[in-house]
Formats: sequence, structure tokens, C-alpha cells
Amino acid sequence: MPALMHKPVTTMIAVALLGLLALVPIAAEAFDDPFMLTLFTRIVIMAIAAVSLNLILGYGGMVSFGHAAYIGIGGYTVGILAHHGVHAAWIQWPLALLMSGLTALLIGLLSLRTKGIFFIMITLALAQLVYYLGNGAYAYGGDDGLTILKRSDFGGLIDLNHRPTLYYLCWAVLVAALYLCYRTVNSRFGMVLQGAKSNDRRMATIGFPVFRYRLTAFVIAGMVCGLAGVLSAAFTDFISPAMMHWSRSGDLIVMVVLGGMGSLFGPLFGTVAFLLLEEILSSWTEYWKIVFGPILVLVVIFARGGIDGALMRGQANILMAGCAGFFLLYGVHSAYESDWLIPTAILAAAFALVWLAKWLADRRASAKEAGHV
Amino acid sequence: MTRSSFKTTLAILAATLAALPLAAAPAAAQAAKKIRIGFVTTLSGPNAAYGQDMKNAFELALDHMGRKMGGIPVEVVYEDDEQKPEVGKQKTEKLLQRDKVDFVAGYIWSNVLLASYKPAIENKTFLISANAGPSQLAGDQCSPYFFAASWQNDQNHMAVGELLNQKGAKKLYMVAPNYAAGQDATNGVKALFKGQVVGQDMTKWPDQLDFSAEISKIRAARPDAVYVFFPSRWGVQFYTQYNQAGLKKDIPLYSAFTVDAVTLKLQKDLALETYLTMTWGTDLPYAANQKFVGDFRKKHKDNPTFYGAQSYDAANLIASAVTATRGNLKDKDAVRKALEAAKFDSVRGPFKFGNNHFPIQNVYQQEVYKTADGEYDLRTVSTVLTAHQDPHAAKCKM
Amino acid sequence: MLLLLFEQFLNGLQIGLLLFLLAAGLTLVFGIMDLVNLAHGSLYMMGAYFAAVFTQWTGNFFLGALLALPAGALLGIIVEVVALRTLYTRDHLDQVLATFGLILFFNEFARVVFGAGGMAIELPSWLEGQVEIMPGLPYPSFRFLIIVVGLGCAGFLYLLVQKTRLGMLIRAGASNREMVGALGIDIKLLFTLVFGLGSALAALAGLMSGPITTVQIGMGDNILILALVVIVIGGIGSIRGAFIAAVAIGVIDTMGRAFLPNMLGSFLNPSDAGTLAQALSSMLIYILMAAVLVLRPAGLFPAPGR
Amino acid sequence: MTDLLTVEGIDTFYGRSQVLFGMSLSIRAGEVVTLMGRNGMGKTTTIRSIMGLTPASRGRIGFRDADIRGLPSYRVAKIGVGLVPEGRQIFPNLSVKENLIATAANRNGASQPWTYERVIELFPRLAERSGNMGNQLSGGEQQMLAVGRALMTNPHLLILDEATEGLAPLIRLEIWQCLERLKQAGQAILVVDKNVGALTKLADRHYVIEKGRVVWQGNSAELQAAPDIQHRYLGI
Repeated sequence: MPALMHKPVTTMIAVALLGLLALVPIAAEAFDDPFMLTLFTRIVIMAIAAVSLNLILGYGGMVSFGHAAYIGIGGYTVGILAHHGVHAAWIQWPLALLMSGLTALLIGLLSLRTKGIFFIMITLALAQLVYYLGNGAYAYGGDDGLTILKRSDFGGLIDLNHRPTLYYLCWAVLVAALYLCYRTVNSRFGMVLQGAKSNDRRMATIGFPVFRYRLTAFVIAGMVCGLAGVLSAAFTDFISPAMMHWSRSGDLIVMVVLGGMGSLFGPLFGTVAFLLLEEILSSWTEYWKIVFGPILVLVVIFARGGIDGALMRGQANILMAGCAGFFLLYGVHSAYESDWLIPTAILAAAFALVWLAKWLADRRASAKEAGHV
Repeated sequence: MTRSSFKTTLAILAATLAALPLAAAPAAAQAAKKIRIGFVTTLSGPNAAYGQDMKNAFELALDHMGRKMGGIPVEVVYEDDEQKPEVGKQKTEKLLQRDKVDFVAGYIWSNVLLASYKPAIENKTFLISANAGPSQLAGDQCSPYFFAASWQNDQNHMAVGELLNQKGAKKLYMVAPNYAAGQDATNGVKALFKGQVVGQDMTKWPDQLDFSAEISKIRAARPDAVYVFFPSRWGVQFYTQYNQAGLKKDIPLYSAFTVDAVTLKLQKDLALETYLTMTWGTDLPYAANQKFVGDFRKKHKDNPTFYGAQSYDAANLIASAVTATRGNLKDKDAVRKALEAAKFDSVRGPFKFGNNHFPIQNVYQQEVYKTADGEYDLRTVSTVLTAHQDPHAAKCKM
Repeated sequence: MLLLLFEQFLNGLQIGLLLFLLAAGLTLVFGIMDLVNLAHGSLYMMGAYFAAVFTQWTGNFFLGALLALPAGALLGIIVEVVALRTLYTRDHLDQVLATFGLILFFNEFARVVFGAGGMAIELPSWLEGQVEIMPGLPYPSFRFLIIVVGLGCAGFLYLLVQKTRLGMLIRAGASNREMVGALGIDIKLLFTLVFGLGSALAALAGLMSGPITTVQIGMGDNILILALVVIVIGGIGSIRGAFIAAVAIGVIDTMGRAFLPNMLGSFLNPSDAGTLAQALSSMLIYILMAAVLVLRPAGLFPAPGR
Repeated sequence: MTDLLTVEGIDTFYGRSQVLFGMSLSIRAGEVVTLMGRNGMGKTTTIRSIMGLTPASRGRIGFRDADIRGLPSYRVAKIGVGLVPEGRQIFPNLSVKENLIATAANRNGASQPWTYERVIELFPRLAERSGNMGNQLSGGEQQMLAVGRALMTNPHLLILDEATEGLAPLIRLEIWQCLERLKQAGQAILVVDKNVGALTKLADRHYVIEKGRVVWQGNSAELQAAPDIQHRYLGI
């Protein structure tokens, strides 16, 4: 288990995060805040898509700028079938996976001969074709999108209308996707994939059919992302071309890079951080992007390798300081809205984090001293 | 983190902690019962000006009511949909689930409204559109919990078709963006226009910036009239380019939704002598309208847009239902009946709901003129359609 | 018909040249500094806003433009020094993430500073009219000016890059920046200058497109994708490639919009032809790029030494 | 202190691995000095450290009374160090002429500075290729171009890193002859090469390094008299 063993901090935090995510429906019930469940359902679904992107982007070096297309393909397959009265999940879901897999195969065949920015752009171009296809599909609402009147029917086995059930299904798919990614990456197949990322010519001369390996990974990622689309359709009861717009693909890349590409749990961290920040900042001010934009720049400059990179290199102090700053803002903000208890608690937490960050920094500094003398 | 920056952080923290009780004090006292309204519109990005206008008008309506409906205080939560369907849906769900609002209102864009529609309806919360009026919701997907305080998409376009007949246009060229509302627009015009459509271009949506190819084709086709539908900034772009091509003086331009108080600041002279239709105008002589427009101008030093006027009506529509039910919003049937009655003074004058909860209303021809102080404004020329009901109502089984 | 064909060609050329102005700066920065600058679109937007503000202030479009160019270059240099300089040696995706953050920032910034409603750039009246290029073919004066400026700019860039010592250093820096430094050239300064030049070009593109497309928040976002398409088709770092690709895209896109419906109408029924033509003309550029990349995976004019 | 270049006890790291361990050497004006040793012993790293391309983290590097350790490479070049790098590193997308004049300068204030014409005179072969792109030249032509390019900056000190590696014997000879002429003209040169035979004729003094430090130094006569040194450290 090489990919997991050498960074236990990340794994611990990720497992804790997954555990916390599993508690969301209970917390939503306890705090009587059903929106919490809604928010996290979306986060978990996006995390599935980000994990799938990371498989090809992080491990395979294939920067797909059209990954949102598969969300759309998955969603549209379900939506169109539902529109024609086919609600059985046993038909809808496999067909959606098949369609997104086929699309990925087609896109991969055309694009995998190119490299670098050219690969980025050709995947964008092909995804834009899919986007315009959705935009022009007036039979299915065009850009207005299509409302799905009835969710997929598992014949009474799983009730998707029951919100916690749907959430746990998404959560389970996320865990499964992570496991799949883990197994793939640590298999011989994954080794070749990663080897080809750093030097595809050498892998080819050793005798591995690099193109076929890459194509396979590309298709797997497309199918997993298509599944995210299926879940998204089930969750929002709505599909529209907007979910395939290039900016959505861009968001996915941002989530993966923010979290740390080429690390198993990076995309999970990235998605949670990205969407939570978006939700919280935008609830404070309409001008939230003026804060969010520079945060991204700072993350790139100071936390190399994203959140996961910072964790791995023991830059926990930077993360802590970041969280503390965030909590500080949050505390000051909520001081204007709610009574004294909550803001005080938040500020105390911020204080604790600052202290912890300092402690970590000191420990690191002293460890460095010791190591160098 | 260096030692000195750490100390600074500590100092800030300490100061904030000390200031907390002061800041928190006013929030502590909270009243018991409130009417809660969620308002979803676009408050960021290129079209934020419209969302802001809607918010301003909604706030003005609340001011006019003394921020009370039927004697009960009102609280409004505004949310930004970023013009993205899934964000709009999430914000709507937040309003329904966390803020537990009694009404949701707003919605500029059809696709945002359609994405947000089902959660609201399933939650049995009344959804009042202050702008978007897609045909699906007027027809087979109509709902007891949905009301459009604005119009049905086709109404303004059909009025253009009728206006073209009145002006004696025989050959028409149409340009609209290639998306659902653009299709509705061209079909709406064709529904009443009796002449011949000599050409029709559907432009790439949303990223086409330049209409030179279409304008050259218009020049070559030599029509009597040109009809365009380009909301917000696309309208400015088309008008600018049409004028730069020198066509404006030769071929009259007809449009709906393409000129409003926001775009007019940029279009200026370009919008003079063009033919427009709208269900509302700043100069409609009704008392409610005069009060709305007068106070809006006073407060914001600016003209309201039709988006704002519809939001003002939406606020009053909600107030009328709260008043009629004496604040008992649990009785959904009573609320619905009160909403259907639409007993409020609309800024549009005569206003009533059809069976599908879309308005039956007049559509006016409007034109741009230069005011005495050199500004630009819209004024009403004539009534093109009277007490008009949209054509989809028949498909609604309600 | 022939006249219309020619007019549509001019339209395409003009759109293409506008795209070239934007793409030239992008390909310069990308090719030489190996920096993926998504914020190029934001610099384009800010250039347009600068021009609008300065035009309003001075009352003259040309004075406004003259002020907007150095302002755009200066803004670019500030961005480079503050945020991007540390990212040259990083992974492309780090650059994507950071410059994505800059886009968000600039869009909100413009909204706070200039308001949400957008601005118009007032042209002198002689530019609002038309010039008669050929008998029976009046053409909008300002669009004609765009063609002139675009061609002039292409010529200027050709001379700068091919004939001056600065141009040699720029090309040398593109292929081997360490060696340029080891021969005594301050590569940081050179890069900052190049970035400033790229930003000035973005501002020029913005202020030339402002009067026809209006100045709006987010105006740089979609066109940036088109500019990326251009530089990828042309080959990264190649000004000549960017020029050819931009003009090709402009002409093909315009011709597609202008003539596809009729062409398809000759063998399909009108309503099918209409739908298909609209769908096709939206996709045309992307189909073109995909085709080019399938056939030539490094674009039409891959720069040597990369 | 008449030393042109003084390197005193520098340590240099690539990431975490240390390559130079207290490396020292010095060159006087007008002197030709060589740096010899097997592959991977730190010759190129020494040069990169002098140039500021891979900065040394400890020690002192002095050049004409200035401390240049830690300066960015362009500042080192500007003070008057001209580099002919390993692998030649000609700009492939510049023509021969452009390669020569792009970075030209008169850094040592010579009354008769190197010009394009003088370099062409030195390497007549380049004249016929002046319009060709850098990547269209043969290895030998590229090497001449690289030397010419460094000369065009009129350096106080010329550094050549593996200048004859992989070249045909005749071309090698031409390069050695050229260096001989430069020496006559009073040009200080630091040469990294493996060709002991040619170097003992050309150079005044030699440094032999192993594992990042100097293990032997002396003049040409001493080196020729010490076959064990040649055998042990240079593998001859």
C-alpha cells in the first residue's frame, strides 16, 4: 500500500472527514437544518466527479478540460429516459454509465494523441460540442433544461426520494470511487499510468501500450464522472446544458488542484473546501469573489501541491493559520448576527487554532535545527 | 508565522473578543412572528444590475407597506443565483429548508426558475416569479403553487407581431439568440404577424459578441422591418452594431426585452425611433405606478426597469394574500385563493390571473425619447394588445 | 452575391483581427514565459474599462485609448510582480488555479469600481458612420479601423520580434531562459516587459472591441476561450500562427453563420436545415480545432525549441 | 590580490543532496586554468555555482574585488564572466547572426571589442551559415557559435564547459587553436575538459577534483610528471 503508507496524516484526516460526512444526515436532523443535507449532497456528488478527474489528471497527467461533459451525459441519459417514461434504475443507470463511457472512449480516441495544453484544448473543444448539443436539443428543453418529474425507481429497494437514503447512496459511491481509484493507482495498470505521466516514451519502449492504458483510464474516469451526473440528476431533478459548460469543467480542475492532484484524497479536500468556502463566503457578501479569488492565489503561492501537499509536507501550521483566519472572519461576521455564545465559541476556536499553528511551527523549526546541526 | 505577526494576531483576537458583547447585543432581542420571504435573483456577474434593481424595487414596496404585511413584520432573505441553474436551485432549497420562508420570489432567468421550480412546489411553498415566464409553466407543467407576477414569455413578442401588422410591415427579418427564449420569441412574433418572414438568424448563445454576419445578411435581404430579441448586454451590442452598419435609418427595428432602463444608459440615441413592446412603462397613469416610479427615482436617482416594476408587484401580490388570510399562511388553499384574486393595485393597472396563474394584461408599444435634461427614457405610445392571455393557458389543467 | 461574399469576408477578417490582438499577447506570454495566463481575459476587460473611463474623462476616444494602453500595461506589470512571478517554474495547473482566482477577483473588482451596468465607449461621430469601400458596399468605419489597427499591430509585432534585439531576446528567452540569463540579460525584467507588452495588447483588444460589444463585467471570460483556441491552432508562441489561426477562425465562423443555412437548405428541408445550421455554426470553431489537433498535435506552426 | 576569480570553500546543494564540499580555486588575469575530474564529481556544478545558476549556500566567490556569491546569473555575466555551457545551448530559433548579436556587449571595456565581423574572422565556417537557424548547424559549428556568443559579451573571464565533447578530432583541433589564440591575446579562460594532452599544452595550471573538492593542483609540468594522479582521478 505505498500510496497510503507514507502520508498517514492525510489518511487520518481524510478518514475523519469521510466519517464526519457520514454523520451529516444525523446532524441535519439534530440541528433541524435540512439544508445542511442538501448542501452536503451536492458536495459529495461533486467530490465523486473530482475524484474521477484526479484519476486521469493527477495520476495520468491528462488534464481534461471537458470533464463536466460526462456529468451532463450521465444526467441527460437519465433525464431523457425519464422524459420518455422509463424510470427503472436498472435500465437508466447502466445505460448512463455506458453512454458516458462511450463518450469518453470517443473523446479519448481523438484527444489522447496530443499532449500538454493541446490535450487541454482538444478535450475542451469536444466537450463544447456536447454542450452545444444539449443547448440545441429543443425536444429536451434546450438551454432551459429538463425537469425530471420522477426519480429513478429501484423497485422499492432504494427510495431515492428519501433524502438521507439518497445522501448515503452518494456517500457510498464516493467511498467506492475512492477505493476504485486507490486500487487502480496501486495496481500494475496504475503504475504504468503514473510512469507514463513522467516519461511516456520510456514506458512505450519498455513495451507497454501506453495509449491503450491511458484510454482505459480515461474511460473509467468518464464512467465514474457519468455516475456523478446520474446522482446529480437524481438529486436536483433537473438537467440543463449549464452543467456541462466549460466553466464547470474549470471548477472541477480547480477543486482537484486546490486539494492536491495526484493524491488519493486531494480532490475530496479540494471539493469540500471549494464548495464550503463558496457557500459561506457568498452568504456574507455578494462580493464574495473578491475574497475568494485572492484566497486561491495565496493557496497556490504558499501551499504547494494544494491542501494535501501542505498536509504532507507538514505545513499544517499554514493550514491552521488559514483556518484560524477564516474562523476569525467568521466570528466577527456572526457577531453582528447572532447572540454572544456562538461568535465567542467560534473565536475561541480560532484562538485555539492560532495557538496550535504556532506550536506546530515551533516544533517544526526545532526539528529542523536538530536535523541540520 | 513569525513571532511578531503572531503577536499581532493575538492582539486582534483579544480586541475582537472584547468587542463581541457590544456587537452581539442588538441582535438578541427578536420578535416572535414574522412573514419570511426568500428572494432569488442575480446579484453578481454581468447581469447583477437587474438583480439589484429587483431588490431595490422589492425593498421599496416593503417601505411603502411600513415593512409589514397585514400588520405582521416582514423579513426578506436575498440570495444570488449567479445566473446558474444549479446555484439558483441550491439557494432556493436553502431558503426553503434553512430559512423556512413562507414565499419564494424573484427569478430573472427561465433556466434558473425551471431548476428551482420542483423543490418549491414539492415543499408546497408559493413561488412567485417576478420575471421569468417560460411556456412549460404556463402550459402542462402549471402548478397551484406557482404564480407569475410578470408575463408569459410569448406575450411581448406576440405584441410585436401585432404591432408589425399595424405598421403595415410585409417583409420581416428576425434575429434572436439560439436558445429556448429565443425560439419562443420568434415563434411568438410569427403567431400574430401576417406578412412574410424573409429571413431568420439564430445566433450562438451565449458567447456570440459580434453580429456583423447577420447584419450584412439583413442588408442584402432588404426587408421592411427587422425584429430582434436580445436581452441585456446583447441588446446593447446589437443596437450599436446595427447603427454602425448604417441600417437604423433605412430599416425600422422592432424588439421586445431589448431596451430597458439599464441598457438605455448605454444605448442612448441608438434606441431612438425603434419599436418596442412591454407590459409596463414608467409613464402608465395609474396611482400605484406614479407612487412607485416617483419614490424609486427619489430614492435611487434612477429609473426602475420592468424587472423592478414586476418585483414591486410581486411584493404587493404577496402582501395582498397575507392580508386576506390575516397572516394564517398554514391554510394553503386560502392563500392560493387570495393570490388568485390578485387584489392589489398593480403598477400595470388592470391585472388579473388566468387559470394558469399567469397574468391577463395589456401590452403596450413603447418608444425611447430624450428628456428635457438630456437623459433617455421610455414612454408608452399605444396599447397593442388589450387584456391579453397567453396561448399556453389552454394546456394547463387547473 | 459576390458583394455579399466579400462583405462577409471583411466581417470575418475584422473579427479575426480582433481575436488576433487578444491572442497575440496570450501566445507571447505563454510561449515565452511558459505561463498559462487565464487572467489575460481580465486584462482585456480592464483595458476596455480604462478606455471607457479615460474616454469619458478626456472626451476623446483616441486620447482615452492612448491613456488606456499604458494603464493596461502597468496593471499587467503589477499583476506579474505581485502574483505571477513566483509561478513561472510551477506546474501549468498551479498557474491555471492562480489565474482563475485572478479572474474572479477582477470581475468583482470591476463591479465594485465601475458598477454593474457596464459602460459604453463613445466614438467620435465620423467613426460611427460608414465608409464606402467599393461602390455599393458601405462598411462601418469603426470596423474598418479595427482591420487597420489589427493589420498594423501584426506588422509591428512582426518587426519587433523578427528585426529588433529585444525581439531576439524574446525568442531566445522562449527557447532557453537560463542561457539568456547566463549571458547577462535580466530575464526577470525581460519577462516583466513581455508581460507588460502582452497586457498592453490585451488592453488594445479590449478598447477596440469595447465600442462594438460594450464594456461589461466578464467580457473577457468567453473570448479568452476563443483566444486559447486561436493560439493552440496556431501553435503556442508563434505570432505568425496566431495571426493565421485568428483570421481563419474569424472568416470560417462568419462564413458559417452567413451561408450554412442556405447551403444546407439546398438539400434538406428548411426547418431541419435551420436547426442543423445553427447547431453546426455554434460548433464550427471547436470542430476546426479538434480537426487541426488530430492532424497536427502541436498546432499549425509549432515553435522550434519547445 | 591579483586574482580575477577566487572561489573559497563553497558548498552547493541540488535539493537535499550536497554536490560541492568546500570547493576552492582561483584564476589570475590572463591565465588559462583547467578543472578536471571524472563525470559527476562536480565540475559543472562548480561552474554553475560561479555563474549563480545553482547558487552555493556557503563559502565565498570573489570576482574582481566583488563578492558575487548569491548574485543572479545575469549580474555575474554583466560583471564580465562569459559562459560557453555544457551542451552548447545555442538558441535554436535564432539565426547564427542573431545568436551572436542578441546578447552582445562590451563588458571589459576593451578598446577593440569583439564584433560580429571579428568572430566571423575567428570562425570562417560560421560566415557561410550566418543566415541559418541555430538548430540547423552541426555540432562543431554550434560549438564555435557558442564560443563566439560568449566572446561577443567581451568577458574578463571565459568559461568553457566540456567544449570539445562529442566533436570530431579535426574540429577539436580547431577549437584548441582558437583557445590558443585567445590566450595569446590575454584572455583569462577556465576550461573544463577531459583531454589532458591538449590541456597540458594550453593551460597554465590545473585543478583536479573528486567528490566536490579539489584533490590536486599544479602546473602543466607537475601534472605531466604525476601519472598516478592522472590515473587515479582522471581514469587515464
